[in-house]
Amino acid sequence: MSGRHQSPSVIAGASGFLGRIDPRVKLSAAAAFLIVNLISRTPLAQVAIIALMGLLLLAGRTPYRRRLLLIAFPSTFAIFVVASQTVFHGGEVFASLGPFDLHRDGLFHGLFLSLRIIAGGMVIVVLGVSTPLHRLCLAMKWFRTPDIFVEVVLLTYRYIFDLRAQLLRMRDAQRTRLGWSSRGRGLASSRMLGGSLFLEVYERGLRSAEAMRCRGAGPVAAGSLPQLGRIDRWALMAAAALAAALAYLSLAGSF
Amino acid sequence: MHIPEGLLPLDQAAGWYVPAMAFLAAGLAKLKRLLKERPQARPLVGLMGAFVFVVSLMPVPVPGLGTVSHPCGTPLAAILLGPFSAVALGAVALLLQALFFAHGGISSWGANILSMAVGGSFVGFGVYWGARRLGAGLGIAAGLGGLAGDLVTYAITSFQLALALHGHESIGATWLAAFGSFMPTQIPLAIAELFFTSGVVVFVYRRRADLLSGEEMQS
Amino acid sequence: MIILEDIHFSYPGGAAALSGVSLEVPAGSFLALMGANGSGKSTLLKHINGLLEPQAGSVSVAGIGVGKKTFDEVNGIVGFVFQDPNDQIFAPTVLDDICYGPRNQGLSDNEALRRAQRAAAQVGIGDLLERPIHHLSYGQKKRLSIAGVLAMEPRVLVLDEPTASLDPRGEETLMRILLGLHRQGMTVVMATHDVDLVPLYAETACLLNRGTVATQGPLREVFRDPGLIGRCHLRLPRISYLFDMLPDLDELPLTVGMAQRKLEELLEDRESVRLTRRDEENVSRLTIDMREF
Amino acid sequence: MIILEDIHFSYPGGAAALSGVSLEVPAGSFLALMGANGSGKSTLLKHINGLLEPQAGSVSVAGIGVGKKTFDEVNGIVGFVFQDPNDQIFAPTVLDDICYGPRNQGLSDNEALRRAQRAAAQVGIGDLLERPIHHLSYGQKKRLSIAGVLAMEPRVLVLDEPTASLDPRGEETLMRILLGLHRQGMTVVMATHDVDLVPLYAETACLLNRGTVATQGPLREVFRDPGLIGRCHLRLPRISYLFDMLPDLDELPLTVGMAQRKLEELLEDRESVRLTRRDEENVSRLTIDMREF
Ligand SMILES: Nc1ncnc2c1ncn2[C@@H]1O[C@H](COP(=O)(O)OP(=O)(O)OP(=O)(O)O)[C@@H](O)[C@H]1O
Ligand SMILES: Nc1ncnc2c1ncn2[C@@H]1O[C@H](COP(=O)(O)OP(=O)(O)OP(=O)(O)O)[C@@H](O)[C@H]1O
Ligand SMILES: [Mg+2]
Ligand SMILES: [Mg+2]
Repeated sequence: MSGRHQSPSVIAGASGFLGRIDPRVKLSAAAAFLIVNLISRTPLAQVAIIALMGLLLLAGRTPYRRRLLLIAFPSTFAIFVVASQTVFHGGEVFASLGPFDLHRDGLFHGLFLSLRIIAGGMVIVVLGVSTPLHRLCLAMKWFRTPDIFVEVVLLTYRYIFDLRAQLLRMRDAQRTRLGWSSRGRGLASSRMLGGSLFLEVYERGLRSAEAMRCRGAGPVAAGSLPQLGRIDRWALMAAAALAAALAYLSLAGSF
Repeated sequence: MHIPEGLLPLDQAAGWYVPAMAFLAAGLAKLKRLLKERPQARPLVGLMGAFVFVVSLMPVPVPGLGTVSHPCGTPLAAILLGPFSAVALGAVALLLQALFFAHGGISSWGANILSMAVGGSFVGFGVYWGARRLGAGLGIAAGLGGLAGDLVTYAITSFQLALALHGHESIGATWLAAFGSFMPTQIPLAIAELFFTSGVVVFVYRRRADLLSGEEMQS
Repeated sequence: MIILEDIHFSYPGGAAALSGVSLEVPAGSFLALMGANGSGKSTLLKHINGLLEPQAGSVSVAGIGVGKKTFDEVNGIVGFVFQDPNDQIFAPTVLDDICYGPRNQGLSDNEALRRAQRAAAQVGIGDLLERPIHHLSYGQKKRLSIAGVLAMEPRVLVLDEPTASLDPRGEETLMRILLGLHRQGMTVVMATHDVDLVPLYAETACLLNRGTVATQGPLREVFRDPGLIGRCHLRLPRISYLFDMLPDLDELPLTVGMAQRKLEELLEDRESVRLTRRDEENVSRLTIDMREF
Repeated sequence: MIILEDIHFSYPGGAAALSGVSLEVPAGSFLALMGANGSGKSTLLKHINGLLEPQAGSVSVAGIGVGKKTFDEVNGIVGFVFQDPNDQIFAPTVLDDICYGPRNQGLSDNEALRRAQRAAAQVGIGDLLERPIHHLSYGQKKRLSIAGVLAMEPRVLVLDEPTASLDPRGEETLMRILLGLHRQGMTVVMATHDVDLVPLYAETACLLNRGTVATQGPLREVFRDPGLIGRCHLRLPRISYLFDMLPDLDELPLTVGMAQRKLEELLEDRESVRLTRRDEENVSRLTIDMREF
């Protein structure tokens, strides 16, 4: 893993069709799909969710590679799950690999779980890509999430990018003075980096506290979402119907 | 490494949520009190949250492995900011990582809070505090805190994975297997966390002893 | 309107940052506060709105004694723009941030919104309202930080080195915004190092030197003593140095406009040199149009 | 010595920051890189020492191709001074910080110390070696950040807006340090907005406009096209605008020195105006002694 990550700021900007839907609707729909994903006993729901989310991602405007990168983590985990289930799950042995017996049930169960992981990951990716966090927070507030939590999330969000940029600048400064030219120096430099970052946090906190006092020191999580529009209601109904249908089909096991 | 969305069955996901939310509520109550007393400390809270987020994405060279990895950061945060605040901020960081990077998940959020935020913070801070009581130096105590917090995080994660994935095997055996299979990578990572945590705390102490001795930011 | 009387202030553990500063800023004036790095400019500005409280002496703004109790009242009158806009922006989007102050003043969401839109238009970021903060450039953040303060409708604007890190065009735009506000009656107090810029906009100036007032008054008078200015680690505007070689000059010009008039006088009876005083609309054959400059 | 060939670079997810920049900086020259906020100056500078890698094109320094593999080698040659010294200073004390680079170069403690003392003396902070860095003023931090780089004995110095937020005296001192190093043979590349300062020190200039080179070359030539400069959100030095009213001037002066010579020419046959060209030792009756200015 290298130090350079994709910048979250790139992902946070929303555009296109999904970006215009009310975040409350998207949050509810995402929750519904995540629950269906967890309770379904057949792979039908997962396959349907992956297909749907895939379509939504393709229709959106995030650059192509970024969309793929986002499901990299769930995908690696999915592979791990398939492998470990095949070995550990037990049941009928269909082959063996060195000291390990490979189990047929385990393989199927692992595949099923990995579908679930990818489907769940994609729901979250679609939600994250299409909704700026501050809008999501307004929706969370509407759903009666405690104010203090929303407040901390918003404040953290405000500073993540600044602090990350600062970290990268400071690390670049270390690199140009050869502070990362060997592993030992890198370790020593990383401590200076972490420490400097903490001191910066502290001092900037003091400076900003002054600035905040001048403007009243109230909560930043103010504001509210407008009423649902027509497109929002349609989207809500469509999502609800789809989730219900998937839940029914996958629970009834009639597939 | 956080547990991804979709891996835990619904009942287990919900089960992990219960204790996680209790700890989170305690941490939030702490922050709420801070903001009530000093409303202008809002930016500081946000910056600390961002600090936890950024530190857990910070590159740290791993001794022996020849790679660069990320520390959990929560033991460090707990030592610098106090364990309750570290839990709340860790939880926020986990949520944002899930939303931005699909790293972790929503239904697995509770489980991840419990392992990384709660386990890492409290065990890390506890070991640090205990070691200080026993007369260990600042660097050693902080390093041990980092090491313990890191290992505990993975022990809990392994247990959560074992519980979800054990199938026909016993939970204990799966847990050991999972924990054991993490070991070759996890031991060097924990050692990296040890050096990192110790180094940062000592560095902060050397540059601004007044900040570490000032108890105002501690738990 | 702003009256500082014999202010003393030391930071905890530090030497004195201000030792006996008295200053009077009449309503509607445009004051430049100048001085070397570390001379106490920022410290002085923070006394105007009560961010710091003097260890001796007193401050009053519009007749209100500045202190802990009157902090909110004073900050309704005085808008404070910090040097680094990143320190001053808290909310996740531009609109939220501009609304932050008005909301804390207890205004309704609608009224806050109306004011935010006006303030954003005033500083020229009316089209960025929905942007997340981290997508703004430095200059845009600077404007946002001013808009956030303007939306609170202050009568006094206090700015700490507002032009640092801006390019010439950005500097010019910002100064015109300030000049516009000043002409509408706003009192402007601005700390700065930029001696070439000050004579173009400010009416009065105050020079700080190690925590004391070296001199204050109308701009031309302040700039009359180059020795003093040098001791404050400042210098005259560059243009003044040009005319330094005319020893019998009674007053050195401080701006290009003044210098041009001087040059006209000197050359007036010369046949060989044709001077073109361009008309107001087309001041210069050099394309950036900065009137007095 | 520094050769950039057709560099293209975009930040992830952003628009192009550099689109096709070619630039050659001969060894021993003093180049000013100018351009508006966001025109790509910092991005370009970071290509010189490999902090950023071009998506197309190539960079070489002293014959070494800049890239991941040669990063350490190149950074032994190129000293990079960041705009904000706070980004660049980590160690608890001044001495520790200056020694950081030399130690990473693998030098012995003694040798690192020797170099640190020399570098500190060079920038005039030789008496602050034991200071904790959070007790330094901004100007002192700036000097420290340069000393930390000088101690690595680079052959090229790259600086990102080195004079921002310094007072005139500090600016002057810093620029003289750079000029001194330049005269000892160091190649200096400096990004800046300060158009009044550039003609006093730089020999060549490069103007960036939205990620492309608008023009480059010897300073006088670059400053010959006011239209272009305006489009880059810059302007000519203020002094030039004074002489703008003489329409038959073949070249506008860029510095006070040039303007004085011009004025002398204009006034040479006038009896009534006595000009004093002060001797080198006592250039000006205005006390700050800034030769050419
Ligand atoms: N928070 C602080 N703690 C201790 N000393 C301080 C603090 N802030 C400033 N000082 C000191 O007080 C003096 C005045 O500082 P101040 O920031 O007012 O200067 P300034 O004129 O604004 O300088 P600059 O042009 O660099 O912004 C300086 O000597 C400085 O070192
Ligand atoms: N880390 C980054 N991520 C994304 N975009 C960036 C980043 N840094 C700079 N940019 C963009 O790249 C362009 C060039 O930026 P750069 O910092 O090189 O400009 P600059 O000329 O140095 O400006 P300034 O005078 O403000 O320092 C700008 O449009 C800027 O918004
Ligand atoms: Mg200041
Ligand atoms: Mg730059």
